[in-house]
Amino acid sequence: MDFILERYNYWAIIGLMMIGLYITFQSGNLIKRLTGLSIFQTSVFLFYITLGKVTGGSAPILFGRDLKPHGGEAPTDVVAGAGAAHDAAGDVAGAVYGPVNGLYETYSNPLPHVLILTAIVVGVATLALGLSLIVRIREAYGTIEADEVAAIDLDTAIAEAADREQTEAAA
Amino acid sequence: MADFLASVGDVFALVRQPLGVGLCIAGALLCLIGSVGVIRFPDFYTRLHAASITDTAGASVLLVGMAFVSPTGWVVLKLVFIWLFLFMTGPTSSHAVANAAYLAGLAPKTGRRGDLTDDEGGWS
Amino acid sequence: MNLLVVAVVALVVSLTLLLVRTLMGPTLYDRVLALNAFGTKTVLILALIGFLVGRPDFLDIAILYALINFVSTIAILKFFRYRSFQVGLSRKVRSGGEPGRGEG
Amino acid sequence: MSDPVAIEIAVFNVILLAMLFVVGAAVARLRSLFAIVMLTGAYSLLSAMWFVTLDAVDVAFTEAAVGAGVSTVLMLGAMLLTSRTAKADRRWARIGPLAVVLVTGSVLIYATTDMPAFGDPFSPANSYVGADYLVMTAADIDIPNIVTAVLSSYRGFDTLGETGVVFMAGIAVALLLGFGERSLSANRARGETAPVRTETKADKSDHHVVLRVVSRILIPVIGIYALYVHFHGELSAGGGFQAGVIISVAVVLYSLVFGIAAALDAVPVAFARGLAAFGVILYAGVGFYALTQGYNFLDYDAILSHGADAAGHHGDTNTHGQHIGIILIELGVLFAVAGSITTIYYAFAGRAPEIRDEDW
Repeated sequence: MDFILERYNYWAIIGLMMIGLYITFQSGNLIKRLTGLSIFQTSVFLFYITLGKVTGGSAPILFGRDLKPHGGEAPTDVVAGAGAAHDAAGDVAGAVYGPVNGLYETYSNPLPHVLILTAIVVGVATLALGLSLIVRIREAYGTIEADEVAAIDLDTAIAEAADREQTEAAA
Repeated sequence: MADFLASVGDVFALVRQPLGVGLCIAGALLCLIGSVGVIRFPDFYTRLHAASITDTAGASVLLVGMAFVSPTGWVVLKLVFIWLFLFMTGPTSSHAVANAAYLAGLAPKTGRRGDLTDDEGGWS
Repeated sequence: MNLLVVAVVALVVSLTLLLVRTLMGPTLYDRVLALNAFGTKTVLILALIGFLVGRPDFLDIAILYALINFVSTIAILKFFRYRSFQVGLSRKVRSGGEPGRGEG
Repeated sequence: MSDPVAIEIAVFNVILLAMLFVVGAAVARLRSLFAIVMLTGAYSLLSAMWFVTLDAVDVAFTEAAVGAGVSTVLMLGAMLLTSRTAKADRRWARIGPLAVVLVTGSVLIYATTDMPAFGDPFSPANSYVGADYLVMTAADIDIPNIVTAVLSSYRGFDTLGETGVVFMAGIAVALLLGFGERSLSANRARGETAPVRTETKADKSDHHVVLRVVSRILIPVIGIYALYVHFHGELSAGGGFQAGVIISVAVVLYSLVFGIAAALDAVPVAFARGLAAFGVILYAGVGFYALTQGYNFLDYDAILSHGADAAGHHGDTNTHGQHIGIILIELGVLFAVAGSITTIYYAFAGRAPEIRDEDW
C-alpha cells in the first residue's frame, strides 16, 4: 500500500505522457500532433515538479521567521548552517530540509521549479514555431494532414523522375 | 462609546473565523448549484444563465468569506482586486459568449416542459 | 479553519461537473461557457488553497487568472464571428473602411 | 503525511491528476480542432492548480500567464490559417501507435519501482544542489524568493540560454510568417472593401460596447499588474518571464478588441522585435560587464563589489550587487519575452487568412 502511495504520481504522469505520445504517433493532423506533443511536454513538467516535492514542505519563498529583517545582519547561525549543510552534503544532505541548519520552515526543492518555469515559456515559443511551420505547410500543400502531404510529395517526386527520364531519353 | 466599540471589536474577533468559513462554504455551494445547472439545463441559454449568475454571486460570497478569515490587510486588498476583476470580466465574457451564440443563429429552446425531453442534458 | 476544506471539495465537484460539460457540450458555445466558468472556479480554488496551507502568496495567481482569463473567450468570439484576428470589434458594421481600425 | 492539510492536498492532487488524464484522453479522441484547443485551455488551468498543490507557485504563475492568454490565442490564430477539423483516422492505424505506447508505458512503469518515493526529502534530486540553494540564498543573495534567486543568480547562464531560445523562436516565426506588416499592407492595397459581408438582421446587435469599455479599463490594469509581478518577483511569486508574457497578453487583448492596425500603431512591430533583441543584449551585457571587471560571467558581485578576500571568498553580507544584477537581468528577460511573444502574435494575426469554406 505504501508502495502505491509513494508512486501513484509517477504512474499518473506516465499515463499522461503515453497519451501525448499516442496522439503524436497516431494523429495525421499536424495541429493535433502538436497538441499531443505539448501534452507530452507538460507531463515532463509534472514529473520534474513531482520530483521536487518534499513532504511537509511549502513553496520555496522564505516566510515567517526565515525572513530576516531588511538591511539587518544575517543571523550567524544561518551562515554556519549553510556551511555545515554544504560540508555534509555527501551523506545526510536531505536533512537540510526542515528545521535544521538555519531554516525554520520546510520548503520544497526550488531547482525543478526554476527549470520548468523557463521551460514553459520556451515551450510556448517553440509551439508557435511549430504552428508557423504548419501554416507554411498548409500554404504550400493545401492540407495539414500528414498522409496527404506525403502523397503529394510522392506524386511530385514521381512526376519529376518521369520528367528527368523524358529529358534523358530526348538527349 | 469607546466601550461599546471595544465590545463590538471583541464580538467581531469572536465571530470573524466562523462567519468567514461559513460564507466560504455558502459561496462554494452556490458555485456547485450553478454547475449542476450547467449540467442539467436543457439548452445553451439556460446553462449560460445558471453559470454566469451563480459564478458572480458565489464568487462574491466566497471572496467576502475569505476576506473575513484573512490574516492581514494586504490579503484583503488582493481579495478586493480579485473580486473587482472577476466582477468585470465574468459578466463581460458571458455577454460575449451569449452574443456570439445569438449572432451565430443558435436558437433557444422554447416550449413547454414536456417538449424539452428530446436530446442530451434535458430535464429528464 | 479546516472547514474551508468543505468549500474546496464543493468547488472541486463543481469543477468536475463543468469539465463534463466541456467534454460533452453539444455546441461549441457550451464548451466556451463551461471553460469560462471553469476559469472562475480555478481562481476561487487557487485563493482557497492559499488560505488552506496558510500561504496567501498564492493570491497573485488568482488575480492573474481573474484578469486575463477572458482573453481567450474574446479570441474565440472573434474566431467565430469574424474568422480573423485583424478586424477590431466595432460599434457598428462598417460597409467600407479600412479593416481593423477601431475608433478609439 | 500526518498533517491533515497535507492529506487533503494529496487527495486534491490525485483528483487533479485524474482530471488531467480525462482531458488528455478526450483530446486523443476528438476530431474538432476547436474542441481540442478548448480542452487544452482546461488542461492548462488544471495543471496550474496542480503546480500550486505541489508548492511550485512560480511555475503555476507562468502556466497561468501562458495558458490563459497566449497559447490559446496562438493555436486559434494557426487554425485560422489552416483548418478547423482533423480528418477521421482509420481504425486499424491506431493499433501500431497503441502497441508502441503500451510497451513504452509498461517499461516506464517498471522503472518507477526504482524511483524515490514521492516527497522523499532524501531522494537524489532533492539532496545536493537544490537543498544548498535553499540554505545559502539568505546569506548570498538575501531575497525571499529562492526560485528567483536560483533563476537569475545561481543559474543565470542557464536562463540566458532560455531567453535566447525564446528570442530565436520569435525571430524564426517572424521569418516564416512575416512580421505582420506585409499582409496588412496587402490588405490595404486590396482596397477598402476587403472583408465584404452582407448585412443581416442579426447585425443590429453586432455591437461590442461592453467589450470595448471593459477592455479599455482592463488593459492598463494588466500592464500595471505585469509591472507588479516583475518588480515584486524577488519577494513573492513572479519575475521577468511571467511579466513579459502578461505584457504581451495585454497587447494581444488590445489587438483583439481594437483591431490589429490600432495595436500596430500602439506597439509597432519594429518596436516589439527591437525590444526582444534589446532584452537579450541587456542580459548578455550584464554578463560581459562582469567579465570586464575581472569576475566570472554573470557574477553580479562585479556590479557593486563587496570586497572579496584574496581567496575569492565573499564573506561580507553586502548583497546590493546581487540585487542590482538580478533587477537588470530580469528586465532583460522581461523585454526579451514580451517582445518575442508580441512578435509571434503579430506574425500569426497579421497574415491574411485564406481558409477555405469546406475547411470551415
